[in-house]
Amino acid sequence: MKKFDKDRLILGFAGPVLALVVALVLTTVVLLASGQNPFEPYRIMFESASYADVQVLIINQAGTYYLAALAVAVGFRMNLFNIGVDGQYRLAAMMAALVGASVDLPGPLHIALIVIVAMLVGAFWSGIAGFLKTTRGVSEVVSTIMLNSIATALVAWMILPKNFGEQPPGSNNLTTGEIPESGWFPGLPMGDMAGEIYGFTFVAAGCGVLYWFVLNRTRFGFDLRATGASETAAQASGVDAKKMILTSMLISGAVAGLAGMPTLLGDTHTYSLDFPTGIGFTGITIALLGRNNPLGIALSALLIAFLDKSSASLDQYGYEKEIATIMQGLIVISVVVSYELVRRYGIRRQQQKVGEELAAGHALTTEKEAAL
Amino acid sequence: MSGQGECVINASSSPPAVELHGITKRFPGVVANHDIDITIGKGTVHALVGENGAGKSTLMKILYGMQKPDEGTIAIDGEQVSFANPGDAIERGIGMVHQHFMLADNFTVLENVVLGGEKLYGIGSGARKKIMEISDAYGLGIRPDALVEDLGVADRQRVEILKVLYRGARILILDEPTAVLVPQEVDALFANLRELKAEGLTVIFISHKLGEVLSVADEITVIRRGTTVGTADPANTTTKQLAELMVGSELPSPETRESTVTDVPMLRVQGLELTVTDPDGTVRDVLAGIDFTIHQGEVLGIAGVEGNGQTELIEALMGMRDPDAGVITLGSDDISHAPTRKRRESGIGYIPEDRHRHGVLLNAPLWENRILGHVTEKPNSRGWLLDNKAARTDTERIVREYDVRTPGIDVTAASLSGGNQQKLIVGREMSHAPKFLIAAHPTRGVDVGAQAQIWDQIREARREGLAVLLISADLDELIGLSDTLRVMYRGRLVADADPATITPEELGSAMTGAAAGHLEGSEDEAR
Amino acid sequence: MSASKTIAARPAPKKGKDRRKLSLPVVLLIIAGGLALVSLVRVISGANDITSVGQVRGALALAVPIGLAGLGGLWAERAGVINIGLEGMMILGTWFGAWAGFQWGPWVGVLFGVLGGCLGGLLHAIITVTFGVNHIVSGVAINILAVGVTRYLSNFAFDGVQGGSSKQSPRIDPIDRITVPGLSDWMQDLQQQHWFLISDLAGIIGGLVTGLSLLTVVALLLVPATWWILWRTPFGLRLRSCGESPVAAETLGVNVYKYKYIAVTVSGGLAGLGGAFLAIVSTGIYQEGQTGGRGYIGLAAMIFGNWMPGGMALGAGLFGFTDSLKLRGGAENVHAMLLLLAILLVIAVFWQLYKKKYVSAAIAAAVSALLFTWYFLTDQVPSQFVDAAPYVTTLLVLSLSAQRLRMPKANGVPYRKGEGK
Amino acid sequence: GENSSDSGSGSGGDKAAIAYDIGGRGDQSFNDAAYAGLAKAEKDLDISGSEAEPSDGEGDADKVQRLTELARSGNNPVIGVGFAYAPAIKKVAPKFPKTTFGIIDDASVTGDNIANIVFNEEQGSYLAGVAAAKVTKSKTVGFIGGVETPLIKKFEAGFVQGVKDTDASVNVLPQYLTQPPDFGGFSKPDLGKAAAQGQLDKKADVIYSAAGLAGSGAIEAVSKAGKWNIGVDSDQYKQKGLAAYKESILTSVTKDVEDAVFNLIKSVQDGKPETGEIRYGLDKDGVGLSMSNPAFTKMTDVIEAVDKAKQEIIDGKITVKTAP
Ligand SMILES: Nc1ncnc2c1ncn2[C@@H]1O[C@H](COP(=O)(O)OP(=O)(O)OP(=O)(O)O)[C@@H](O)[C@H]1O
Ligand SMILES: Nc1ncnc2c1ncn2[C@@H]1O[C@H](COP(=O)(O)OP(=O)(O)OP(=O)(O)O)[C@@H](O)[C@H]1O
Ligand SMILES: [Mg+2]
Ligand SMILES: [Mg+2]
Repeated sequence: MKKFDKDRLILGFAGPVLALVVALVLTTVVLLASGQNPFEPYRIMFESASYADVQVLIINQAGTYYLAALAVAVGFRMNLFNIGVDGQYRLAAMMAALVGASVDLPGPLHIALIVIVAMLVGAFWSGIAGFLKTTRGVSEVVSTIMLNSIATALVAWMILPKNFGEQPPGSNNLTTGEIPESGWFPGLPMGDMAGEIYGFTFVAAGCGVLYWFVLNRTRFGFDLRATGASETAAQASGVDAKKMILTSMLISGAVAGLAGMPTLLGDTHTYSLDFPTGIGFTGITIALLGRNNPLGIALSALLIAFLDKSSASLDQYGYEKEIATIMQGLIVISVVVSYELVRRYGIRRQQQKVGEELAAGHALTTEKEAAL
Repeated sequence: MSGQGECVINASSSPPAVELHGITKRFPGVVANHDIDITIGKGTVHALVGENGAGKSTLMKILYGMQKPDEGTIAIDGEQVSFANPGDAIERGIGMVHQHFMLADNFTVLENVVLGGEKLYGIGSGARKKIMEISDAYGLGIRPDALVEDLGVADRQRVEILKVLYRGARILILDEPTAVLVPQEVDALFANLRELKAEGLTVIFISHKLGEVLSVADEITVIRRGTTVGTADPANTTTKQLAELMVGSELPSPETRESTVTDVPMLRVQGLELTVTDPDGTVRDVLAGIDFTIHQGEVLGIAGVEGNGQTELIEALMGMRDPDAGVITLGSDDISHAPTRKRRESGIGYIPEDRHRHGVLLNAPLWENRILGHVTEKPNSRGWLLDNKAARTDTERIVREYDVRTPGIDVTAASLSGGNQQKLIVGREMSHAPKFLIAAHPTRGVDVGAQAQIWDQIREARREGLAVLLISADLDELIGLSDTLRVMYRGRLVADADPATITPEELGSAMTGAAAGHLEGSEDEAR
Repeated sequence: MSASKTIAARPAPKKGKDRRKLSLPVVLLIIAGGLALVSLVRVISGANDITSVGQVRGALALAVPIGLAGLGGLWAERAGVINIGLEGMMILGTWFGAWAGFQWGPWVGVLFGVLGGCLGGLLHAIITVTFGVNHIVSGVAINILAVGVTRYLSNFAFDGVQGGSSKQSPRIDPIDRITVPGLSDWMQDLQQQHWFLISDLAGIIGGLVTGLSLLTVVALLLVPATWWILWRTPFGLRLRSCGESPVAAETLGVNVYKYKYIAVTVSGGLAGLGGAFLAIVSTGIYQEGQTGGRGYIGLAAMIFGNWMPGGMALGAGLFGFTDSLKLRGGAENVHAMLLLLAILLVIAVFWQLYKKKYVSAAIAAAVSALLFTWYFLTDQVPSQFVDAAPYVTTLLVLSLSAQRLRMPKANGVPYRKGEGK
Repeated sequence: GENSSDSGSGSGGDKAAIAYDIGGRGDQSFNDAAYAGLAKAEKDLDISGSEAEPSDGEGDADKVQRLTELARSGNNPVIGVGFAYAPAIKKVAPKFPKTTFGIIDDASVTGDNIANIVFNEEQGSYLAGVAAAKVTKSKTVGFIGGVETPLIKKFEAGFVQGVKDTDASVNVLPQYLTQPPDFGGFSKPDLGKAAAQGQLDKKADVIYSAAGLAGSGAIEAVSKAGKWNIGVDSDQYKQKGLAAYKESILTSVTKDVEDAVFNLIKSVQDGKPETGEIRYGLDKDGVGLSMSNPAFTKMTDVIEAVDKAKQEIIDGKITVKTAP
């Protein structure tokens, strides 16, 4: 096996690189076909990404995406498709903001309280789907889609001034009230114009490490992966599959609950009608693109955040910024297709090698035994 | 031989039904077939034997157009052919019953049969009529509108055969058709085969049960490590010789030599009841009044046609189902409602009947499969953390000691042949010094060499005081290995027998419900 | 003592045969019972709109796009390909439908909508079938791509055209609508009598024969047509076999790739038709963001309906019905539904008691009591909760009904020719 | 398409920019009106304008970045269209003290270089209510709001009050299409259609829809039923996309974002930048009822009542509520 390692490394890189090239070529074709300058948009995007403030924006956004994608990935690892991350993080952020705004505690405690509330709410919301799946067999795909919309309604109701929200004087917005400064998560200042990197971005990175550690180094993680790989085999091995489904749904929801925290604790300090939406769905893309692997997810989150932010100013230069969306779709497709092609190519190569060796007179068994 | 090529068929010297010449097929890391030559005469039953992974199924898939050979030629009735897909092979009158059922569970028998052959008799009443016609002609007893998932294995096997006959195949490939059948069913199948042969059909037959092979085949080809190593004439070959040809060693026997049964009870089951509720609300008993005790050093064999509650019994013992009544005692602990993990930790080993569903994670590497089921035990973990390094080292030991044929411990379980997967499972379960072992079909689909190893391991552990519950469809194995035999029928233990005196035929008839009570005079059941 | 001397005459441990099918009379009975209950609630609450002709018409109009997406999902998943890209294919349908529709008339629009959807389906087929990529990844990517492409193209195709903008197409001529002359009026009158059951029935029939767009008729017919094609023709048998056991199909000479391609392309076409319906019939224009997640809802309706056309239609109908209910004076209508729910739960209580499941019975009773209290203490439901009605209803129906969902066995499982066991 | 470029095309060299709200240019309402103001300024004041669109579901940080970039490249004023820009402007404005920041529909953030452009939507809606109450024969009128936000509730509040003050026996049916942050209620015309149909079935014969593009569905349904529509934001009688239904559009409640934007740009160019709250009400014709449908202007008693109410609001005799 050892001797294939270098090849494997090359092949491992060949995939993504091939994919990016193909995606760029296709995007260029689209630009050409619509009669636009095929290179200028890239230049604008890279130039825009060279500004410190855009870089900070990219990193902050990637942190948020990373958490959402981790939440999705926990589910995927169990063969659960949590489409509900979106509803979970919105509801969690809203409740956490409410609680955060209504108490005044010393700094770390205040932040901890907010974060814990967010995790609990997220877990509660996904837990409904988990509960329905384990007790009533309701597909989590359906229930989480429904719960997303129900979360929207619930948030809309709770944020009404007559319930828990407030309408700042002179504003047409509704908010949950501002969290006192003790509940703000300090960020890393990057200079006057650039703004600061949310402190929670580092927490997100920590979550990635934790995710890796739990999945690969703990008994629980093994059980979780086993259940995802084969529910029946896991059950026979002593895993309580139902409990596992519920647990991983709860974890997924708790992590989803964190997805709103970078923004809430680092920037807005309140939940309002214009709190970012749709992050849960982007999280699905990123988790899939990163193949549920913590490092892969991190790279994907950065990539998608880069495309998002660096394309934001395209329209000011007369280019349609939808081109970045097209590019995103093309990248996702070509990356996964190339993974597959590279995998098959690897297999063919291996096959060839074995054939050659055989032709050279080595018996199959020696090949096998040598590998031991 | 291929020089015979050009396709003029003389009535006088009719060409062989199938000629395979120089077939080579490579898979990643494995050469499944290497320069294989086989000629099969018309109207004969030709058996193919060989170890697990010898390349039998691959060869047949090539003949059936499912896989393309890397090299070599195929001639049917003297005419050279090249099949792009099974459709082409079917058109040439080839039919194949696969080693694993090729049935859509959620389809009716009728749908499964007509699929792909809709042009023959339509998909409605015409087809139903034809199916009944064939079913009656061969006594298959097929119900066209039954859902396949509701059928037992024997019925499924018959559906598979009917699928082939429905298409009017002249050349039948049967890949291990008897692995899941009881003797009576095997006899019925063989009767059918002889009938088919009399009608001029050619049958290619694969089996690990050499006795069967000798009884039904006209000619035998032995394959070893992907290539033909010889042919045998069943009339003057013994199973022993055949086995030697296959593996270069003696035919193993499951015979238990000396009794090691002690009178220390290891597992005691009293009044076990299990019911299931169907989606429509009806409650059925699947296990009723199950009582038995297994002592240290004892192998209790349970005979029975599949689907009579064996699976449920195993699952109740493993804690995968919660019994409605009854007590299960392991040693001195009541484990009736203990979770599976606790049972495994307290010393129950489990060789599942369906290894792909319950035994391995197909897409996980071998060393992770070694952890499966014993994640809380040493050497796999320390406290809450996994000990991957120790697990890997121990996997290497298992691979060595249990002769698992694999290029390494990082390959996925799926890339091992079934027999080797089984050896890994046995090795894993034995590595935790079980007090009580559930062995369900421990050698199903496993070649003779591996069979012997597995039997040896069970015997050895038994000598050291292991209690074993053995469930098997292979009655020779059951009789040979067990100290005590019980027969399960419709969720109850209806009969018991002494393995020393009972014959497979007698046991077989008890399994169909024809006999009950104690099957032989001598009452030496250890209770 | 253990070995009994007689063979117990217990039912065979094999599974029963008749457990799957609800016979037609039973289904009709359930529907009639449901209708009677709704009617009762209507009479008690006075929310006469819940079975009015307009309500049923509205429900139908809102259900059709969801149903078409669901039908699309059904085709793909019956052939073993998960299609989470329905949303994207629907978006393509709205865009292409409107683009061709405003220039060459609505029917050409419908055709292009279908073709647009097919394009998405074909792409999904190439990625999943030929390249063997994870179906969900591919679907998600198609959703992104469809959004990007349509928005991008709008800048060139609609911006600057009379009545259009970069977000919206010019108006498309409407498709003819049919009303069954005498029947429609008669039903309308009957419905307005507000009689128990009769008026409700009249409302439903009236809703189905009044101002029906021809495309709605087509969409409705597609449900039985799908059933017939998939369950009564050799083509359908082969297609479904690819979703249940592609390897078995392969061994019988079925070209699995071909059927998967066809199925997924048709799937896209149906979702595209749903999009075209939205653009041409529901609204008369393309509007960015118009599909608004209906592809996902369609997917949910399909799972709700157990991968069967009838069940899927029922699911889509449920969404359409509750959606329409909430849009047509939700506060009052949905308030009436509280009562319905409470009564349903009472029935559930008795059922659970009969089944001796006391805990579930107690829970159901408690929730029911809560609902009754809520109903009698208020006369409106906050509009925010009204909005959630379709989703809550679906969740409730799913969790209260016995779950025997069964997806095609090989759905989502990658398949490569010649690699089967 | 090709719109403004980065380099100033006007000889004047002054630059102004608007940053759009969700929907962006082409929404045929709010954002388009703002664009019209910019375009007018480009033409009349010889300035060069820039536009920037938001992406779906973005956060404050993106808006901060967008405004910063627009300000940094020398645009003055920089106008955020929509209340969602409030937190961003609060952060950016102090960093560019020489640049004027305009924000539409928000008066909560204040600063020396911030101009808060707000409208008395409720006043225009009040007049619509008066007209509706006068015109209805069935004594039932409908209100359709796109998304249930405080802003749209202002429309509802004014309308209901106008109806009730005119004829207390008239019943108002309010209906919202979606809840925030699901802004589909502004972009799904079929929802508007279903809601309008429901109100028509309940005998409503005048329906006021404040639902952005979803309103076109309502207008279609109402027009087919031969009843009256009241449009919103711009004069929908003149809107090309709705030409087929114009006869049924009795009037529209207008909100003059165009002039508001233009005025702000002009004030900056004139060297006297507007700052603080700039309120556009009936008095300044910032909101009002359109009078382009001859069928409406012919209803003299209705017009009379509307004019009277308008005067009373301007005179402060009537105060219109901003929340129902
Ligand atoms: N599709 C495949 N991909 C990779 N390897 C394969 C594939 N099919 C078979 N093999 C390998 O080829 C070898 C021969 O397998 P084959 O199934 O022909 O054995 P067999 O003689 O039928 O064994 P058994 O008696 O267990 O059925 C095995 O090592 C097997 O692992
Ligand atoms: N696509 C594949 N890639 C890798 N290995 C494969 C593939 N398909 C089949 N195999 C392996 O090749 C072997 C050939 O299949 P086959 O079913 O003949 O094996 P087997 O030894 O008879 O297994 P069993 O005893 O479980 O029936 C199996 O072990 C299977 O796991
Ligand atoms: Mg085989
Ligand atoms: Mg085998």
